[in-house]
Amino acid sequence: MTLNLIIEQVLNGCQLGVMLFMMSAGLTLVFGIMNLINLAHGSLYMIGAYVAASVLAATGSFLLAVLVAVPAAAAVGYAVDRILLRHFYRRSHLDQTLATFGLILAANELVRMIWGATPLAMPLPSLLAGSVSLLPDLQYPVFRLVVLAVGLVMAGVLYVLVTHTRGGMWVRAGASDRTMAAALGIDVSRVFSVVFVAGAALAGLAGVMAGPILAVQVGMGEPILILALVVVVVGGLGSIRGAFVAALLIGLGDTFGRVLLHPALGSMAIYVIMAALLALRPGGLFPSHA
Amino acid sequence: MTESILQVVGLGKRFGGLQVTRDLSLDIRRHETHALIGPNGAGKTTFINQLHGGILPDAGTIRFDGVEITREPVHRRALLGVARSFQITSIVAGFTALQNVALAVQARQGHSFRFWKRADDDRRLQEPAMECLRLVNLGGRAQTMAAHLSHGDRRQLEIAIALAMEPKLLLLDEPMAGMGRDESQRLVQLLKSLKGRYTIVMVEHDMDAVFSLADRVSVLVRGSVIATGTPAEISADPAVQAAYLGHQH
Amino acid sequence: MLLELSNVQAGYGAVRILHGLSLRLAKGEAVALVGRNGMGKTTTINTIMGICPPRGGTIAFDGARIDAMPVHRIARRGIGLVPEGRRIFPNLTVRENLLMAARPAPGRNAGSNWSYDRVLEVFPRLRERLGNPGNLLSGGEQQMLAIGRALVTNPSLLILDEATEGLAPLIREEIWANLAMLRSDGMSMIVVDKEIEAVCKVVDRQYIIEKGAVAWEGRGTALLEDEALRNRYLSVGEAAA
Amino acid sequence: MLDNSQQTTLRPSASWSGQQSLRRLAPVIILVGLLALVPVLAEGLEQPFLIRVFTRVVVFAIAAVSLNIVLGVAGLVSLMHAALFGLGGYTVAILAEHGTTELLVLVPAAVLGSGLAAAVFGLIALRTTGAYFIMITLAFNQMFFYFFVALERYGGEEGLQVFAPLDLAGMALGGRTTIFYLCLAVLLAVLVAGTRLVDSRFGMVIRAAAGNDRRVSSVGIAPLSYRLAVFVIAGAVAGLAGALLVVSQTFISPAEMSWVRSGDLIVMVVLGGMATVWGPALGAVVFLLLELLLSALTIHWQLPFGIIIILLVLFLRDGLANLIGALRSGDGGRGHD
Repeated sequence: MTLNLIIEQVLNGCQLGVMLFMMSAGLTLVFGIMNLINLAHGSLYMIGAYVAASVLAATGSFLLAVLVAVPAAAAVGYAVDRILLRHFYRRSHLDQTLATFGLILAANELVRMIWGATPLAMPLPSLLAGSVSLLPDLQYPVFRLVVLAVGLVMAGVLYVLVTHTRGGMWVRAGASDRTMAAALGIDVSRVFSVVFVAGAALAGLAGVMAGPILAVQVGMGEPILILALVVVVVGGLGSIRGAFVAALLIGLGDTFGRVLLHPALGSMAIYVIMAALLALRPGGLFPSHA
Repeated sequence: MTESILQVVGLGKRFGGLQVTRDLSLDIRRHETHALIGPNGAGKTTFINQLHGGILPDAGTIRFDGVEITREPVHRRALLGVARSFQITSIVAGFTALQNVALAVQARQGHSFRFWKRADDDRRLQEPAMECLRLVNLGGRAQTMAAHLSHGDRRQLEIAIALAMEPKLLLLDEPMAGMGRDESQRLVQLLKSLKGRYTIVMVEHDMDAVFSLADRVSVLVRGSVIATGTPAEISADPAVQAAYLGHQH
Repeated sequence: MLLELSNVQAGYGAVRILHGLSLRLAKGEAVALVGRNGMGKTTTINTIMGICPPRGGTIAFDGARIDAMPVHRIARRGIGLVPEGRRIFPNLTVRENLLMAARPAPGRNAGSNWSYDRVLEVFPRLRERLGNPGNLLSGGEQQMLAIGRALVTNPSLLILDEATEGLAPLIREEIWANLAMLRSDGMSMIVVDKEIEAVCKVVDRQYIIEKGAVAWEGRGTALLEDEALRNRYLSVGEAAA
Repeated sequence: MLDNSQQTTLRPSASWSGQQSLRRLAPVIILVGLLALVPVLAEGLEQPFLIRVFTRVVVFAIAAVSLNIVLGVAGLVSLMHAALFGLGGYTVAILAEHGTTELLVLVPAAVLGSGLAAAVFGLIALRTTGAYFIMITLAFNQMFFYFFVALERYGGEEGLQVFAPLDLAGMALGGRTTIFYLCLAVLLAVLVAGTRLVDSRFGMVIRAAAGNDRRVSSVGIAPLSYRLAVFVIAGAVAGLAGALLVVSQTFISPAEMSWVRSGDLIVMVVLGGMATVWGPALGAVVFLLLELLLSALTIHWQLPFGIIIILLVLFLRDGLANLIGALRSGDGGRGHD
């Protein structure tokens, strides 16, 4: 393995990592505060990608695609939470799993009805389509660098929001002791709604970013959802910091697993990482509920 | 009567910045009824949990009936003869009263890897279980779902479960909590009938109950025992009154 | 009346704890709830806060019924809680524990001006631990933080549940001094505590809670002078009944 | 005093209370008896494809009943049951590919393989609880899925066809009717054994641990070893069902072990009702027939199907078996709390 190949794969791994982080940030916070398992989080990713592909096809503007798709995913997230999920906050994990499972089936079929069964293409504008030369012999696609940058910026923004704002303090306080936070005047369910919608927007953004790299197709949300769940479990439910570390770990593990091993065995590598970590620390890397 | 069955030496436990148990030492004599009292947050339930195995201490040792059990898991201590009732009643709500007790009987009889014979028809389980229910005056409620028992009956059921384990040591964490006057009195009568046959360590706030049941009383304040003695000695102890009523010294 | 509970019933699951409890508190007044453990003092407080909503009776605060309100709205009407066990957020620093709760007083109580800085002036120990996560504080520090955290919400009523419990004697004295200072400032308070002598110095009236109802109420030093009363409801020893 | 034996079908562990053996087995006998009429009806209506359809129904009923031992009795929400099911199927298909055609070898191998996999992965997954357990079993399920997708030697994503005719005790396996009755006999055996299991001492421990783990360890039983045992038993039976799937349709593909299939199995269990051993078998029948019916009506059948699942969780949480029981005892539909 040459140095260039290693650098390229590290970049690929980090890029997958930040995508996973955008997916798992919402999942882990929603679980941490409301104890809600939302398997349909991947559907918001899918919706982001489809809306972006449509806008891009109609206008040719990638920026416009982002500006429409992200609020669209957030709006769908808001509607789903208000109409359906709020009935499940206090239900068992089994009920939550089943209801969001039904939601995935319905969402996939709706998307198929609206956009058809054939995958959509998301051609990149020329500005983002090319490659740049990072080192003399290392060409790297511009768009992948953009994804990496966007992911890191989002992680940074989220970090500042969660650790340095009052809203972020409310989120963390609500995640560790809901009742006490409420007794200090915090409307925990409103804080949760905001977190849920923000998580939906991030999932939508991840979908837009994934569109040009992977195919935009029905069911695209599920593989990434399962990777995001692995990230959440490894990082520790409810922990943003854990999600970030675990997302990079899983992103790099998956990428290098595929390169170094047989691709199929490579995609199993992350599960081995997960199993090994949980055997040592059943609560994940950074458990938020002590 | 003076042989000790439980020796606790130098027990310590910290949660983050909080020292909940500090250098706690206590001897419990075989067949005595020993009450633990003290203000809230003194570490009484934590101490019971450490005896029971749900919380492991950071320091110190616990010896029970000649065996060191400081780091043994809950189920192993149960098999050695440590039984307990919980501050918030802990029973299997979906089982009948009888099934709840039968579970303890079958644990006592060895492993439960028996897959075919119906447990409800098994006389080796049902008869001893029924016996324990009668002992706590729940014989008539044997087939009632535990979820449908009154609060007082549930607390008695919990004691029946403990008795079915044929324990050497009964740990009772606030057995009177949440009970009306009649229910409390029934339970005191029940515990009186057990007194002397079992070693009992009880945490209790109901002073009537403590003073009518306990042979000895220990007072826990801020994670340590500040006094141990007969009920009369304890109620005359100025340090104890200070801990309760806040007389300044 | 600032707060009025009338014939309140409450409990958890199948267990009934409060059996028709009534009490009242005027603006600027402080009362103590005393009684043995397990008699319903903390449940009374949880019921006022809406944490354990009442099943019967009414609760009025500052002219409005609050017995069906969600917890955060009750708090926002101007009740600051220092809960039993302190319940500091372990994953927030001392600074964050204070900042997350800070807000200006609700309209009616506009005179109050507890800020982050003022709390640190009153509790200088906290200033040294600002960056520490809540779970690494000692018991006394946690208690001061819990009081400070309730104060920065600028409440018109402060409720303290066992604020001195489990603390070393010197720290307890410090807490009592802080409460006396708040009283001289005119803060309305409900104080649950076992230290009868100390609590009587801080409050105007006392209620003895016994088996989920008020068994006795009185003012000033009546409770301290009546030994039979104390023996019956409070002390370690066999009850006269 | 009320008769409590009929009153308490509210919680998973609540309803296994003392009824007589025969009475408990009555629904099993009725259900299996009705299914036994299927080949007769199919011949009579000249719709032989119905036998094939119902063979699949019976196979999934076995899988659903085994999942319910984990889900309804032990209270563990496992999303890796399809993997154990598919593993059993692949064991048969791969051994057949290499020339082994004797069912008396193939089926035990499948049972053993799935049981072993359940033991290894159960040991890791059972270290966690609650939501962690759900997510971990989901991830493990996908691990198996990707493994077989990648196994191109055995068909990869396309799946693996069994070409060799299979034998039972040296004799050629008969037509589809014989295979149907073979599967039905296995279902009957699994239902009877399952009923005994939940009423046994072992079942008592499992049910108690689902309701109150702390109580179980406090009386001196370590719940983990019992949970692992139940996970292995259910996994082995899932492997058996997977083996029968391949025997009946001579084909297996990774699609049968995707996490969506695990979700389907959970829906079957909940639809039928977790509170009885036979409920999930009924759930499998209704689920697969509903799928068939909806897909005949519209190509977009997954939309109404997804909505039905959501409505099921919202309004029929105790399942069909409980609904039937409630109607029979004149109790009306009791909600759950």
